[in-house]
Parts: sequence; structure tokens; C-alpha cells
Amino acid sequence: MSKQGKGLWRRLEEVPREVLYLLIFLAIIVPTVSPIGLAVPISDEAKAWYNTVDKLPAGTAVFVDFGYSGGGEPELGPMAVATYHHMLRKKLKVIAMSTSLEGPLLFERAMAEVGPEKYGAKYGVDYVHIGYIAGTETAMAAVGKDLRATTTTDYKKVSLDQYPIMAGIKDASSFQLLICFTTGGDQSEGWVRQWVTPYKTPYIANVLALMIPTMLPYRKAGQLLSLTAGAQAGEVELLIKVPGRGIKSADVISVCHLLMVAFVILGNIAYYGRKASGG
Amino acid sequence: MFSLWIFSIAFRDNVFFKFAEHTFVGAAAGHNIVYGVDNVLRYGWTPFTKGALLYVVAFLLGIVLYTRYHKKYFWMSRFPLSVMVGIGIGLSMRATVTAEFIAQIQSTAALKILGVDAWTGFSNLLFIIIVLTVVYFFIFTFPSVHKGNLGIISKFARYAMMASFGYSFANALLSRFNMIFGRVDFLYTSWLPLPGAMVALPIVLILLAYAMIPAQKRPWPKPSKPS
Amino acid sequence: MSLFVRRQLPIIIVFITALLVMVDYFLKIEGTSPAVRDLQNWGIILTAFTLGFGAVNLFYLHTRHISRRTRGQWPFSIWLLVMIAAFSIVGVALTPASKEYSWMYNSTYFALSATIYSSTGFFIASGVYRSLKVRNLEAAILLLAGGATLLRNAPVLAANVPFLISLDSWLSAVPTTSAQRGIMIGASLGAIALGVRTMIGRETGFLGRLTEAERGR
Amino acid sequence: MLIALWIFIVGCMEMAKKKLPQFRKIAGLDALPEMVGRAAEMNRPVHFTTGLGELTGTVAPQLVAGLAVLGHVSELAAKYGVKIVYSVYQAQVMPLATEIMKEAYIRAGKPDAFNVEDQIRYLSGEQFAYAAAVQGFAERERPAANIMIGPFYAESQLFAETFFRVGAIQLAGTARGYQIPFFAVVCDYLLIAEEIYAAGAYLSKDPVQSGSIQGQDLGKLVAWILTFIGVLATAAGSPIIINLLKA
Repeated sequence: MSKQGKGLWRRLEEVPREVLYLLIFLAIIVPTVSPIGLAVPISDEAKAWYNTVDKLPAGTAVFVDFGYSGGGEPELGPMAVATYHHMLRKKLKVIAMSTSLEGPLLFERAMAEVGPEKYGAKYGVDYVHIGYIAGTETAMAAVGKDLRATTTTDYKKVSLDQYPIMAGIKDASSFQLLICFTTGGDQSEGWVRQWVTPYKTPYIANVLALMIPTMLPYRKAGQLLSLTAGAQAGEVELLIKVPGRGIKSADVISVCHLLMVAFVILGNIAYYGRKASGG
Repeated sequence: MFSLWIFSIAFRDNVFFKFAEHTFVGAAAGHNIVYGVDNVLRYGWTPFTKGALLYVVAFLLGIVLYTRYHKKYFWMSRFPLSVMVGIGIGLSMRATVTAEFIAQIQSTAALKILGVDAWTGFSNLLFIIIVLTVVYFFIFTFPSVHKGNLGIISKFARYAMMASFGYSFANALLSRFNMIFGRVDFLYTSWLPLPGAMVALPIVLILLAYAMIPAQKRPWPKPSKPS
Repeated sequence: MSLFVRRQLPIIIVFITALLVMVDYFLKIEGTSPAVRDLQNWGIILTAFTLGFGAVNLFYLHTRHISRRTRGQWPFSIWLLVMIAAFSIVGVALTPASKEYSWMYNSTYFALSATIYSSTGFFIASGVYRSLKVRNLEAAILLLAGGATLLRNAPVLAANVPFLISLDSWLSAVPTTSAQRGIMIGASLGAIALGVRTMIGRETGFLGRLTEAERGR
Repeated sequence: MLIALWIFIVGCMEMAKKKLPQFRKIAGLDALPEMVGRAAEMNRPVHFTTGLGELTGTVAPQLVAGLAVLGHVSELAAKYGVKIVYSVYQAQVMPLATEIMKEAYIRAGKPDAFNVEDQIRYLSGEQFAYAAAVQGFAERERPAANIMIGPFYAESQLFAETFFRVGAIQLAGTARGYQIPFFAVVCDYLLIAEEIYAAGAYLSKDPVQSGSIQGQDLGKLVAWILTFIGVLATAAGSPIIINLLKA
């Protein structure tokens, strides 16, 4: 018995990886193909995110960093889209730049998804993108110090002077809010160092869930007004009542996490089973 | 649209993976060049043509950067590099002290232990204790502070950090599932409806299944020959 | 003399630029501001120049593969160089804001980077099965915190068991934030120390390879 | 504050030239002899790698720390007669690593046992190509121990899982906060964040690094005291420290 038991436990502990992968794959595909529509609670951070944007009066200038890379698009894209819906509906003046090389292209993708014309928003009047600027923190510092001296054109190489939105925009002090969507710690932390510290610009950031813990100390010290992960896009979509990709992912995430919990339990049972049977 | 079948195969099988990887690396390098040129023109050339003549120095320095590939004159590339390093250090040092040292201490010190309800008080106290023990943990050069019973401080700090890593790890899982879902969702909603996808899908699935069969001998990614 | 130009001068440049940037921030002296503004813009331009390094390195490596006909490698090397050329030519000639470039980007680079990063998820997940185990007290704490967060991150559970949300906010607000803050304070000192060492020429990694004579110092 | 820190760091670096500071015990390092010993018993190799990053970037100190540990592990491996393989991502590290390992073998009295070609493997300067190659090595040679110290990125997850599966006992350390949790979950021994610098300085006995760490420690002491007094002052109802810090 003991010998047989040991073998069983060992086999359970050393399940081929392929089996595990297949389970995860199924856990993702099944809810994607047939959504279940499980409930989504709205967290405090998502509310803080919504409120920070919502309380700005129409016409306020907001600075956005499209700082994520293609790899992070599935996670951060939905939140960027949801936030743009919100900002354009509120008639805020949204000026974006990118600290990530792929930013301008991802900006185009996001705008195609938002459809700014729904809100009567026009490029150059209500929103604009001033392009990728190399140097990460150097770029942030330069734009904060004097935006117009750093760049005179947008990402399409059109002079910024032609855009009505740029009237009165000079440096970091022209903006009432800074929003950063990023996959990089250098970016999310860099804005704290280069804008929040010297100019006291209110700042909210949307980052990969795995970056949240590292950013938490800034949040607690009040250097960030809201810190959300990409997965919270669904909650913001509910708040602004524009359902999108974020809410769709909630089912998948629920199922996957339940599977993970099962993995943990099974893994531990196998481990202790093997130990108990002297393996 | 060829990129999509790469997805299915990217996590298994040698040749396809290698092909995808080389496409990725090549595209990334090309993309970098494109934006490098774009930035040099927009932020350097435009002001230069508008009369900021000093920018010519930046151009020269930029070109000198490429001497690093020269056997004899590689040291010249140190000048532009030192300008970049200098700016970087200056920018980070000036703000790090305020943002990550002073502000963090200040925010910790501002926590109230007394005069709040018991649970908040306890949480705040725990918070302060963890901050202090973790900072203590990272004191390396005075061995006497970790001797004997004082060792328990570092131990406690390690436990606290483990809790935070557990939290981070769970969050990382969330991140990755989101990404996988993003791809699957894209395949399902944007790609499947396309003409031809219905023909391609079974082929991809068969390839995938094939790749799975000799699984023991073909772990992903298959070892590429060290070159 | 030459050693001075090669080794000491770069360090002096670092020192001066860093000092200038810091002085401009802490003491508002008339005149440094425009200089620092230009300096920062130069920094952007220089960084933009460095974006070509990757391509140059790849070019060296892969032309070698091609000329040696490295088995199982050289056709890929050619393909890689073709990709670099295609991206650069289309991107520079038609500008990166063009439709053609967008299409190229979306169908190759974007799809691949999203895929490659997401595939690591499978590894983490099997890591969960195999190694998230109660081996000792440290691992137990890690497992408890991780497990609670896992439960919370499943929206369906969180919606039905509100206790999970408050447990999770406590976990994130108290042990996680405080431990990370402790690490952050330590790391900020590390960053400052690195800055100091570089400014006074004790950290010379950025100089790249040193010749024999330079190392002798 | 910045000036005070500056004085601490420079002062300690000068002092360290005369007398090296003492270090506290670093738990992970004590495990190294056991790890190498196990490899000797099992007659399997030890694998070492330092992650991504360049010697010219901001992560350079992490690489340097990793290389210092490499020297130590190589010496141990040479003594026990275990083969150690170092997987390199950065071409520029190759000559440095060769020198370090050669010296380690000489210190152990076995200069002939070192084979550069076989033991230092350059695995391309591309993240996922490097990751794939390291995983391939793990599957083929099934090392008994795996040591990863340096700046790691997304490949950390792949490495930790793969080496765990082939049964290697692992020591990992990085100062990149995002990757520490993966190591914490999977690896047997862990160096957390700044610990790798201390480990590197301790093993290499380099006065600049050691002195700088001592200077930082003084800074931490200041942080400690400020926080402590600040908390007490707040509890007593006085915002004195907080106001002091705002100034």
C-alpha cells in the first residue's frame, strides 16, 4: 500500500506541465467563447480613479502618458480606452505624449476603439498626441519644464501652433491632472520624481497588476491619487456606463483564479501526501 | 495576419518559435531606428533650422556615440555618454531624496497610533513596525545590530516582506491572465470572423496537437543550439 | 594627457552636468534655467541616437552568422535583417504615422510582443502548482497572503464574499505597503549612492571597456 | 539632506580604503557551500547566470554584484571538483567573467580544470533567445544547483520554474522589485533587493562598494531615527518632525 500510495502522490505532484497548460487554456477559452456574466464589485481605487477625472470642470487640461508597450496592451488598453471615453465626454482637453516607443501606434489603436467623434471631439481641438519622446525621465523633466521648447510638433509632424488645444499650454503647471498608463516602473515612478515632486501635479496611474505593490508607498504618501491595475478597467467601464473589453475579461479572470486556487490546494495535498507516505 | 498563427505555436515547437522570435527581434530593432530618426529630426533638426544653432553640438555628440564600435577611437563615445549619464544622475538624485526618502519617512511618521479606533491604531502600529524592521533588515555593515536576540528583528522583516511578495505574486498572475485573455479574445472576436480563418484554424490546431505529442522530448521552447 | 582626456574628462563632464541639473532644481539661479532646458533637450536627442545601437549589434552578430553559414541559424539571420530593413525603410520614408507602417507594426511586432509576454503566464501558473507550498513559516506566510489575494482577484468571489475585499485592502495597505516602503527607502539610498559614486568617478561602468593603462590607475 | 548623505557616502568610502567594514551574515550566502556540495554528491553541474542589463546602464551595480558572487561560487566549485557553467547575456561581460573565473580556479589551486569554451556560454543578446537557451541547458544537463544574481526581467519566471522542475536547488537575488516575488515563491534561498549589493561587496572585499554600503547604512539609521522620533512626536500630538521634513 505504502509503495503504491507513494507512487500516486508523486504522480500527482509531477503532473506533466502540458496537462496544467491545457487546463489553463480551457479556463480561458471557455468563458471567452460563452460569457457567463459573473458579478464584478467596484473597488475603492476604481472609484477614486473615476472621481478624480469626474470632478474636473469642462475645459481643464489633462496630460496623459501613453507609456505602455504592445506586450501590455491587453491589460492596459481597456483602461486607457475607458478613461478616454470619460474624459472626452466631460469635454476635457487631453494632451498625450508617450514615454514608450510604441505609444503613438497604441494611441491610434485606442482612439479607433474609442471613436472620439461620438462625443463631438476633434483631434487638435479636444485631444492631441505630441509623440514619443526619448529619454524617459529626461523627457518628463524637459516637458515639465517647457513643453513647447521640447517639441514644436505633434506625432504627425504638424506644428502645434496650428492646434487650438495648445493655446495657453506651456509646461507642467498648465495641467490639472496627470494620467499615466504604463508597463514600466521607470515611467510610473519617474512621473512622481519629475512632475509630482517639483510641480505638485495631481497624478493617477494605471499599471500592470504586478507593479502595484511597488507603487503602493507613493499612493499611501499621497503622491498618487489613484493607483489601478489594468484588470480594474471593467469597474471603470461600469462607472462610466460604457461596457468594453475590460468587463469581458472579468469572467475569464474569475475562472482562472478559481483554477489557480485549486492548483494551490492540489499541489499542497500532493506534497503532504507524499511526505506522509514517506516519499 | 500571419502573426496570429504564431500565437498558437509560440509556446511550443522549435522552428516556428524561432521564426517568430527573429521576426520579433528584427521588428523591434527596426521600430527603434524609426523612432530614433523621428526623434532626432523632430527635437533636434526642427529647432536647429529655427535658429537654435547650438543644437549642432548635440548632433555631433550623437554621431560620436557610434565611435564605440571603433577599436581605436571607442573612447570618444564616452563624452556624449557622460553627458547622458550626468543628466540622468542629476535628474534622479535631485528628486529621489524628496520623493522616495523624505516623503516616505514623513508619511510614515504622520500615522496616528493614539486617538483613533483600536483597529486603525493596531494597523498603523504594525505598519510603522514593518517599515522600521525592514529598514533595519537592510543595515548590513554593523554586525552587532543583528547579534543575539536582535536577530529577531530581521526575521520579522523577512516575514513581512514574504507577505508582500505573496500579494505581489498573486497580482502578477492577474496580469498574465489578463494578457492571455487579451490575445484569445482578439483571436476570437477579430480574427475568427475573417474569411479564411475557418480554414486556417483546424490547421493550426493540428499543428498544435502534433507539437504536443512527443511532449517529453520536446519541452518548450526546444533548446536552440548555443551558437 | 591623453589619459586625462580619455578617462578624467568624461567624469568631469558627468560631474558638471549632474551638478547643473541639481543646482537648477534646488536654487533658482537666473540663467541656469534655459541652459538646463537645452541640456535636457540634448539628452532627448542623444537618447534617440542610442536607439540605433540595437540594430547595429544585431547587424554585426547576424552578418557573422550569415557569412559563416551557422547551421540552423543563418536563414533566420537573413530574415531578421530583412525585417530590420523593411521597418526602417517604411518607417523613415513614409513616417511612423503612416497607414502602411501602422499595419506592419500591428501585424508583426504588436501581436508578437503581446503573445510572448502572455506566454510567460503559463509558466507562472505551473509554478503555482509546483512550488506554492507550505514548506516552512516564510512560505506559509507567502502562501496565505498570496492565496487571499488570489481569491479576492476573482471578481465573482469578491462580489459574493465582501470580507475578501476588506481583507485584501488591509493586506495591501498594511503589510505590503509598509514592507515595500522599507525596501524603497533602502533602494533610494542605493540610487543616491550610485549617483555619488559616478559623479566622483568611482563607478566607471559607463565608460565601457577600459584599456590596460586606464585600468592600471 | 542630500549633502549629508553625500558626506556619509564619500566619508565611508575613504574610511573603507583603510579598513574594510564588517558585514552581517547574509543568509543566502551561507547556503552556497551546501549547494555546491550537493552538486558534487550528485555529480551534476552548477549553473550561474546574471540576467539582462548592460555594464553601462543603471543596473550595472547589480551585474557587478552578481559577478562578485560568481567568483566565490567558482572557487567553491573548483575546490569540490564540480563543473560550473555561467550563461552570459552581455557580450561585454565575457572578458570580465573569464578573468574572474580563471582567478577563482587559480585560488582553488586547479587552474587546469577551467575550460573557458565550455563553462562560459554566450547566449545571444536577446531576452527571449537567452531565456530559451538557458532553459534548454536546464533540460539537457539538469544542474543540481542554480544561482541567479543580477538584474532580472520577465525571464525570471521562466528560469525559476524550469530549474525547479529539473530538481535544481536555487539561490536567487535581484534588486528589481518586480521580479523578487517570483523568486520568493519558487527558489529555496533568496537575496532580497539590496542584499545582493551587500553580498557582492562582502565577497569581493572592494573598498569602494563596501564603503558606499556603509554610507547608505548611516542614511538608513537616519531614516530609522527620524521615523521613530516622528512617530513618537505624532503620538504626543506634535507635528514637529513632519514640519521639519516638509521644509
